Amino acid sequence: MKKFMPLILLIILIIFPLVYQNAYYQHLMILVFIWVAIGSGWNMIAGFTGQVSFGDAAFFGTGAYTAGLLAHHFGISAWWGMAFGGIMAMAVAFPFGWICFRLRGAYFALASLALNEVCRHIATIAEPLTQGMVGILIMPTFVSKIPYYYIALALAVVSVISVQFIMQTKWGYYFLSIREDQDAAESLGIDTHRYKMVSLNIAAFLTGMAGALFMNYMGFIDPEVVFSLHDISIMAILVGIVGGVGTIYGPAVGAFVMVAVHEFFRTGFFGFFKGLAVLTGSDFLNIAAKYISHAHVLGFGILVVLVILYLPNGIVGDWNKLVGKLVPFKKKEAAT
Amino acid sequence: MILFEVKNLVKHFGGLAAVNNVSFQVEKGEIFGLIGPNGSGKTTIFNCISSYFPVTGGNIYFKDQKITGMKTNKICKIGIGRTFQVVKPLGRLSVLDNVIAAAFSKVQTKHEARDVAMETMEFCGLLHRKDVIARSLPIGERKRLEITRAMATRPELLLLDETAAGLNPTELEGAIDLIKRIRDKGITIIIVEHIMKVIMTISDRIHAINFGQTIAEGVPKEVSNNKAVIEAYLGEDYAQG
Amino acid sequence: MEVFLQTLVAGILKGGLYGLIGLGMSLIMGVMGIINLAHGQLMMVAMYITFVLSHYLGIDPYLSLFVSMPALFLLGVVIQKYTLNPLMEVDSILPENQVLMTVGIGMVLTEIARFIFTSDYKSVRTSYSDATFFLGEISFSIALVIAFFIAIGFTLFMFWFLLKTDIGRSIRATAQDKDAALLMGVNSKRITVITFGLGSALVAAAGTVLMPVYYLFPDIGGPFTRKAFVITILGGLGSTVGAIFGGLTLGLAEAFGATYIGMAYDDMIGLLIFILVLLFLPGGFKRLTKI
Amino acid sequence: MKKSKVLIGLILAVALIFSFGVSQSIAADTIKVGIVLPLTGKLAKFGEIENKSFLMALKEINAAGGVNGKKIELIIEDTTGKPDVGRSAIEKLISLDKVVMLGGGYSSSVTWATIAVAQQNKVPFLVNTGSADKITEQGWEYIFRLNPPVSEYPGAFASFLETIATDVKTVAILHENSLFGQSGSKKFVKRCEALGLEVLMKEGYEAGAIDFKPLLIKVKAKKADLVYMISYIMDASLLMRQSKELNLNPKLFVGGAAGFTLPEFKKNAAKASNFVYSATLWTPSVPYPGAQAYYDKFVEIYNEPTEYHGAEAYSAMYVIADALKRAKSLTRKDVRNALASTNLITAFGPVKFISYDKKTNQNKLPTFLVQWIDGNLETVWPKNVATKGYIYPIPKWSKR
Repeated sequence: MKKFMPLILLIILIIFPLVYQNAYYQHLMILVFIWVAIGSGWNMIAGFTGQVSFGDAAFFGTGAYTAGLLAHHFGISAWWGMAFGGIMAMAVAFPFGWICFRLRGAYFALASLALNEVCRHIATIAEPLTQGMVGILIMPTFVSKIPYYYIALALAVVSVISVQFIMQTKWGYYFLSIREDQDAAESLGIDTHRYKMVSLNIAAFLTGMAGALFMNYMGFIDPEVVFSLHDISIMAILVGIVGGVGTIYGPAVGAFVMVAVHEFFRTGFFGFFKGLAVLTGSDFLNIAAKYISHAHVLGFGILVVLVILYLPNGIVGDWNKLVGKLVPFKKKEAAT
Repeated sequence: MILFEVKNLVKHFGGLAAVNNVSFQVEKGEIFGLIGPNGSGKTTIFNCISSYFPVTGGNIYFKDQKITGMKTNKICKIGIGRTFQVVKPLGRLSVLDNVIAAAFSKVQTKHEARDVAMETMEFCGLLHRKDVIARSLPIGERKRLEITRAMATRPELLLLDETAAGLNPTELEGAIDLIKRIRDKGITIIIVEHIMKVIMTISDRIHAINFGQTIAEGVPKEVSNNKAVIEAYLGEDYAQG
Repeated sequence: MEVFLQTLVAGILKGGLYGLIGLGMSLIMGVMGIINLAHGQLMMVAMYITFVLSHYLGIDPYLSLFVSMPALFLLGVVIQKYTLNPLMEVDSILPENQVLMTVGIGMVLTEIARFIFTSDYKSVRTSYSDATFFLGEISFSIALVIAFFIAIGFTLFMFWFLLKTDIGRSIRATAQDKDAALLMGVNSKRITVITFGLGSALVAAAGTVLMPVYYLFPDIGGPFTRKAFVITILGGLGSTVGAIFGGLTLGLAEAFGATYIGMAYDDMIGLLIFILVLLFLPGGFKRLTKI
Repeated sequence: MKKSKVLIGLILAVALIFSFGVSQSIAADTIKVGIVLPLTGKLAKFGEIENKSFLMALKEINAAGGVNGKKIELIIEDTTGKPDVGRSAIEKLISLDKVVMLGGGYSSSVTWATIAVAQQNKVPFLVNTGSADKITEQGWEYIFRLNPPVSEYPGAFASFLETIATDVKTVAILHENSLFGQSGSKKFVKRCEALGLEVLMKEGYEAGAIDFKPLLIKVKAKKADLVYMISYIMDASLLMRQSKELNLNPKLFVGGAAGFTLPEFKKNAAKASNFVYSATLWTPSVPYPGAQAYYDKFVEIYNEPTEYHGAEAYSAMYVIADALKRAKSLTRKDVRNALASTNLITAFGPVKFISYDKKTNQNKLPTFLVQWIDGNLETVWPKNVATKGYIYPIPKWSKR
């Protein structure tokens, strides 16, 4: 059973758009898949290698801009960006890692945050190249969501599987060793600087691909969208820690939860409260609905604080702990 | 044949000389003891050898090759393994994974690495603990894990930093036995140790230092009778009396 | 020449204020070894306190220092005691959990502010808000000059505090070596709590003195957090004198960058300096001055 | 075991979402129109003004009998001011709520990202605030714009320069690095070239700077006759205050719409705001029927002032209702055709979607030049609608 669960889930995800032809849910699932790729990348460098990056947006944005600029300046299909976006993100990650992996721990986190901001400024200022804040618009290739759905699903699956594969190899063991103890890792013959670079570049590649897909799918980017510290870099961290740091399926769970939570709050639980307010005619519920939709970032913030305090290893990492706390809920779940 | 040599090693921290002009040579296949009171610079010498920080002066040779300033991981690759006085297990990994990570330094595939790891664990007597998470091991076994991990990198020279400290008598016997068996495999060992019983029984030669300077070198018997050594360990009064 | 001098003055005055912002961060980073990514948000809270006092009670911003600083001290204490300290015992893969926690706290503070005050811009207008005096052709904003001297005053006070008082010495000891300090009988948990409180109070002072010349909205914290860590890295962790020099350097670099390169590069200059310092002068100015 | 539980949880959560989605359709016999606005986040202030104006107009329309006997239902979605979120919102409106047409958008970047979806799905979209020129330059037949593009904002100001301020020869342009600022400043450079003015400098800045003095010192050193600024409220206030501090005395300070016409600007810049000119699209005093009435009614209902964004939204609602009324059937295509033949006078001005230059389905409106005179925002140009005489050149700081 356990062995086949991912496969069963995959099959469900494959038939989902065919059965349930609602573009809105397909859209949300596409976002989830993009976040799975970003989250897997972040998890690679932070969760498995222990180098917390606050600058994933730098790679995401580079990927997105690569795709966008190819289409904008050369008229090449932005789908080429899927390949080049990952590579360009690595081209940013390589010199950055080479220089900044001399720094340890929190300093690396700060440096990556600085990289994020520097990239955003460059994209804003270099108007002739990037159009500045005007942004880049390309017409999406497909009207239907279904092609995007499958491409995004493929990207997500590839990310998860490649992370799973890498973690079974020498690289994976080396990443974990670096995370656990850099000195010990060095003494075991691990070139920590080099393998941190490898990990960062894998992360950058996955994130860059996700960025390129984002460009293709959204059709519009500007520096504040793709190089956003809060909406991309911090969100990537949230996907990672909510799902489970250093777990293979953590980012998938985290991506799902975060996109769902985001959309729940944005729409006031899909108009649930508003609907209730209309049905019952209650002013109180109406006001509550308004506040809930206003509080969506607050909800995020509180979620972060609670997760770090009580589920430091995320939903997947602390699953048993979580289940232990919610025993009555678990029984109900089993019943349904 | 001389496998390893330290020549005029000097290490300063700020203005303080932690190691001052220490030289010694290690023969292939011997167990070479390094002794000295607390803070005399033994661990600093180890850290200089494995290049955790740059040396201030002097040179280190391994198999006639100068290895001074070589990167730490490179030093492991050329065949010098080490353990840490304060053990550094890869805490969240299982014992097996700890050893596999080390085994990768000489082999490439997971399959081979696993084989090497299993073999090494068996040799070191840690096989029955392979699925235990490293940080939940008791101190004795953590020390043993250090040795196992170092052994899995297939070293020619093994630096053991106080591997016997904190062990109970049974574990101590086991450790001594293990060290001897490692020597019997043809691996040269430099051992830093506090417990005289251990070092006197297993060392072929001993080098004693105090305040970062050499005070004696010779076979265990000579060193244990050396006045300067007794002085360093027990104070001047004892030596004179 | 006028352009040069005016830029110099602008840089120095802004730099003094930056120094005050960086000082609190520097203490926190020095003692706890963590980056406080909620620093700017704490400043924002102090600014709202100043705004409320001025707007509803008509209290002068400089007087409200006596409210905003203690209030932020308490807030800092609460944050450290109930959210950051418990993390020391939580087992987690990421050592940066505390940093992530500060991100979360920053978000919560920002959103609470938005909840209460909405996203509207607020400002405090005083008679001296845009008062100036001229030395030759060079104009000095009175409010910024006052802010500058308050910043210098606090720096000197902190310098004295860290050097001469028991708590100060404990803080320095903890900053240098947590374990050693513990052995010497320093209650390191208490020290971290006090330090976070002090750091918050200092940035509250910065926010309050900035209020007459600037404005306020809930998202204002982020850029200041970034500036604060740049200053701290520049100055060296836990160094008071370093923080003021870091602040001045950043202020001058931004001002001259804006004048001679372009205002759009304002932020980027700071970040580039930050990366350069991390790489070529790790330890910041502290390494040069040794204080 | 562990993983499988995670996955079961996942599946349950999916099911949960769908159940919400289904329970959501509480539709009666109404015409659904989707509006996207930034109701939270940094732009919430203006999103809220537009939201209130939309609702105010909706109430009036529905009270007057709705559209051909049916009531209009507005489904207002929050974009949080971010293009990607805006896109989520528009997807939901089109495929889940099945709205017949769309409106709102607010910022150019959100509008830009959302109209592409509308066009692809062939849902008519009436833009009422997004001002980037390219929005109507794509030849997209489902996209209509009520407000003039940013390049036309300084239209009235240009004629002012040609007829009154003829001694202005040199220009300094300062703009925030936003879509509005970057594209507006570029267009203004072109306009200056056409007018034969020399642009001495054009510089962007990141919104939120503490100190604009380095920038203003340069302007002062270059002795520009005209300082043209595209800034948001608080940057605008700081720019003016610091200009005063530096004793910077050009012949004209002009704001390119955005922050310079808002009451907060006056409040914050205080005395420094006096005599500052600004281009604008609308003030309550414009000569259109219903303009002043809209303003008064808004103030009466919500007890706060409104401004041109609100007027845009209010009028957009009337244009939407008008199109729905004239549509042959309530299909998206017929509504689009009805929208294309709009000819309506609104509080924001006459609305007629035409094609000119590269633009299609664009409403062409005159703009106005306003000036802060002794704390009041007065329309000073064109002359025929002026509420007060202009003051030119601006008096030096020392002589006020």
